[in-house]
Amino acid sequence: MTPAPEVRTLTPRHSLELLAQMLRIRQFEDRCAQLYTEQKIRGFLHLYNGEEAVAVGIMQALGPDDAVVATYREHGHALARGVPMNALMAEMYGKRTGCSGGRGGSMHVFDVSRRFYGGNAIVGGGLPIAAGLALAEKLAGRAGLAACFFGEGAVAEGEFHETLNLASLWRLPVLFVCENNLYAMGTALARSEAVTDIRAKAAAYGIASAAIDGMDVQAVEEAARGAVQAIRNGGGPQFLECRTYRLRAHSMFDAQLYRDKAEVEEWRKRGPLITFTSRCKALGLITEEDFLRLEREAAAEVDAAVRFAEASEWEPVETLRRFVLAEPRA
Amino acid sequence: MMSYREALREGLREALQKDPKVFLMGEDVGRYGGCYAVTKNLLAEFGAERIRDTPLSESAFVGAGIGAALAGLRPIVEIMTVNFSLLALDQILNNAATLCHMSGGQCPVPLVIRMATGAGRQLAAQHSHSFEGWYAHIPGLRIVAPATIEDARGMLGAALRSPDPVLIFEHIALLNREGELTGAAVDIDKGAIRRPGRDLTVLTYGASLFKCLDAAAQLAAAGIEIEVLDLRTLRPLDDALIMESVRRTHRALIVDEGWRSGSLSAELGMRIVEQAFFDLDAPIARVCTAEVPIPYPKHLEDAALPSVEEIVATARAMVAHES
Amino acid sequence: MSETRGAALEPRILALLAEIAPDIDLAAVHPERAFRDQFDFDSMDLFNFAAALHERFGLDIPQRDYRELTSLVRCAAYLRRKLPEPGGA
Amino acid sequence: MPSLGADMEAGTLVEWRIAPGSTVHRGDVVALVETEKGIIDVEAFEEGVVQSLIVAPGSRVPVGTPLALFEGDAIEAKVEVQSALAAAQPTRTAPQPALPDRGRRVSPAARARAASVGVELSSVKGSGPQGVITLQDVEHAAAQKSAQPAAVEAARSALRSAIAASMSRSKREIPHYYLQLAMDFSSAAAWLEQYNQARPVPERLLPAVLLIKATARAAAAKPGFNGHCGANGFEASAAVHVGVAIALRGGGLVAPAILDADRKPLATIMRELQDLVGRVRGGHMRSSEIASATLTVSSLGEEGADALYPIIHPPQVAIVGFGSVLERPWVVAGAVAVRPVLNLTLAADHRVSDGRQGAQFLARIRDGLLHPEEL
Repeated sequence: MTPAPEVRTLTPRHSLELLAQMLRIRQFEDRCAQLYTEQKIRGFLHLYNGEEAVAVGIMQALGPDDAVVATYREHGHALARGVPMNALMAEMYGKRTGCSGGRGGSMHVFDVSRRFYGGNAIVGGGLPIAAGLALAEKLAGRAGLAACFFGEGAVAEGEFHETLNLASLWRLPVLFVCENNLYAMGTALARSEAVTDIRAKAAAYGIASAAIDGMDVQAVEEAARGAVQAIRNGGGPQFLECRTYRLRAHSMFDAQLYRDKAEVEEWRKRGPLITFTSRCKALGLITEEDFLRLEREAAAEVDAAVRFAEASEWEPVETLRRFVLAEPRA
Repeated sequence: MMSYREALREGLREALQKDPKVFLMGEDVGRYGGCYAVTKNLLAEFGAERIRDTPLSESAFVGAGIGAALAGLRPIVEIMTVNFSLLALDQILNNAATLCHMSGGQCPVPLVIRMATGAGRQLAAQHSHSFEGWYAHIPGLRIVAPATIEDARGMLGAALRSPDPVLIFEHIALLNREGELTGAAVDIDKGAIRRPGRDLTVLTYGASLFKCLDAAAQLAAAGIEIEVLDLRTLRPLDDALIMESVRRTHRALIVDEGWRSGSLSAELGMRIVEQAFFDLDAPIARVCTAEVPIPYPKHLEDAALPSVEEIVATARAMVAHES
Repeated sequence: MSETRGAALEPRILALLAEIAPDIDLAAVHPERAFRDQFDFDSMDLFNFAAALHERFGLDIPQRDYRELTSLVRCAAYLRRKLPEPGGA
Repeated sequence: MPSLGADMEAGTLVEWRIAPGSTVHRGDVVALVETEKGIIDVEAFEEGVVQSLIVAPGSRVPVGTPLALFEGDAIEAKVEVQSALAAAQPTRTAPQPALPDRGRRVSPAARARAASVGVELSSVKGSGPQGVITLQDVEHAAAQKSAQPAAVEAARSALRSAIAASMSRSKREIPHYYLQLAMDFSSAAAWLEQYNQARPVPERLLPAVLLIKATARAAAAKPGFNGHCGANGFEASAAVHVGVAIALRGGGLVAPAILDADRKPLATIMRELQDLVGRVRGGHMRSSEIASATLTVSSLGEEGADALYPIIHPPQVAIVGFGSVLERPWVVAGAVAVRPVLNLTLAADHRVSDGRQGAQFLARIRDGLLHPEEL
């Protein structure tokens, strides 16, 4: 694992920004867990607790014209990308004001105005799409790229290998971001991969790759900026393996029989919020008051989002058959 | 009393106890206990050799199941949900379904593939499919859909006795349903009449069976007696039973959670037309899932799926007589 | 076109009976018993029956032959004698 | 409510065939009325536009109750109707609200069943969605067909009651006297045979036609036997409407009239008789045919008894019975010969006529039959 780079460029303002983003995600996810138990949110709900640094760090390096493809654990990515929390929460509820019109729910968050091409609930299903988005940028002669998030479980899928090969062969502007949280649902990496060094798999396809500490937002940001710069310089696809940990269960319906509580507690101490906050405090970048204020602001935003979602209307049942095929845009 | 989930597990346990050549593999079937907790505790009982967690490599492990079956083992492959089976469709269709034929009968594939199917849990458009009718399109496969507790336990054993690939579709909405086990022998050849009636035959299977039985109870209160036929095996279809029933009631209503276009329900309707046209007293009707990817919100999902109300209304319209 | 004597005259005779006397139960017709004894076949019925045979088979049935029409068996035998061979010129 | 029989006091309106605003032509069937004799079609006597329907289907109302009003009718105006048999007039279409023409829809099962049980689909009313004929409709029609014995049984028992009431009243109120006259029927028989021999089957005559015509002629000449005896005493009828007693299979008797039988050619009487028998046995007859007879003829036909002694049908005053024509010894020119002999009997109302007139009446009938070529 690459050691965390020294903190040189971090300003108080940027550190507050990073912390605020991660706090928003954390509080949003905790509220979602609560709302799920209250049956306000249904279906499968996969929470991002513990992995906030990855989404927040990567997004710092992306421009508004870059495309993002995420997984079914994508609330954090959506928030970090700028999808409004109101629209995201309304989507959790399935309300018509949701960012996918309520039809997608937790696993299918879309916001094309922000080039956010969705949560994909088929493991590995997003990778080829990201390659296609990147191909379009390349063919159009634009500088944009496609950032593709996926878990380490996807590495076992054929689509992972097929897409890496294709992206490398065609030198497509794809930033592959593997969120290695060590468990594909309940299967530990070592139980599903003969070679657990994922970075090495990408390297085997001739893709520049690095493994970084996915719990350190600063490290993620720095690696992402480097990788993005390499892509924009025509270096072809880049691959970041972000080593992280899922602090909550895979989904709400998970007894976590596959891992020890002690292991979770150990990782909790290394959680991205804790480590980044204490580092910034130590460097004098933020104060405890700053942290509490950000927490309050995030809570207030979540409260407002819940109120918005609650107050929003359901999509009329008569519209059931809408959107099966493309509709003329208004 | 036993739940559908427990019955599935019991079926697995019996199969694993009975035959050492039987083993189970699939995503998170071991340590996790199965995505739907069907395989919970089996790892402890049978060990990691026979309860094999697989990587998320559907094509590979389904294909491996085919190979193991060719070599004399009796693999049970669990695919977490039917939508993931599409990642293994190549192996299922191009290999499992065809090896026997294209080898001139040398390579039958005694493979059992289990998978969760169906909607109703607000899992949205990528986790709510009912593709069993699709698979029933394919020669070389046997497709079964247990609805009752009895079938949930017994169909696996019957499938393992089949020399051909059998796909078992376990509906997620049934997992918590409870019932009694009678211990009756279970086959995977015949349909079953779950409720006799004189006015109309409802052809259905899987979770829709219980919607139809609820509808039948409501209709009975209105003096309309519908016969509820559980198809059980979707390929090959039990034409004899279907036609016998339709010839008796003269009306057929097909209730299928699949989409209607190019579907199992279309196939059933066509067979009835071919074999029992002159016995029909009303146009064949269907209650199927709306032709839309399943939406997430409950009210839209409910509206998309066959409902008891829709079944009742359709049946009423079919037997209606103008005074 | 007049009919020829085909194989199954009896069903056609019964069909004619049903036309001229719809109030009789054809299922109960005994082939050898006289119509009169079975269902009060009267002179008007016999007249109608003869007229129907005349129309359907193109036969001119003299009044003295009416007695040949009094039961199913007799009637069929009579028609077989009177009708042209099938497939003939 | 039209009177459809002497003993009918009330009827039940079963169905309207018209609606307010309908234009009704003379002869249109306007309603169906249920009586002891079955369902009878009520025929319009007048033309006009229907203003309102007064009596609702299912209502039982006394005879004489207005059923409907035509435009321009005063409320007291009795709607004059005449019952008619729809089946006898297949070309007559009742004015009905126009229905969109969907064509005839029959379910496959219904079609197959209809073919196997011999139900004519054009006679079946569809009760399924959009009027489709369903299996149930066919089964119903088939059941009605096969249950006709049961239905007929019910109708017959009603008819039996009607006959009982009428005949009891007749025997109670009318002082009958009886006369009998035997005649040699050979000239009539010979004439008939010759007549029939020259004609194709459908144009031939039955002996009953001669009996009806001869009786009608005699009645026209002897008015004491032709007419009705009511509360105001006997009213002779100028017209001769001969009621013909028609036996139903298995029992029961109805005597609808051949109107103006004295003035109709034999061939016409034959046609009408044929029509009457068919419709009576089909369960339908015109009320006018039942109520309007001025005297009645009853004939035993070929296979009966020597003579019958009939009972007068009130309010008529005479009935003529004809026994079977049987070969009997007959004195011809002082020697006994075998001849077909017919016994004529007369039952007449002694309040209106007496034996001498009766004998003359019988003799006239006989004379008519001795010269059939003049009938």
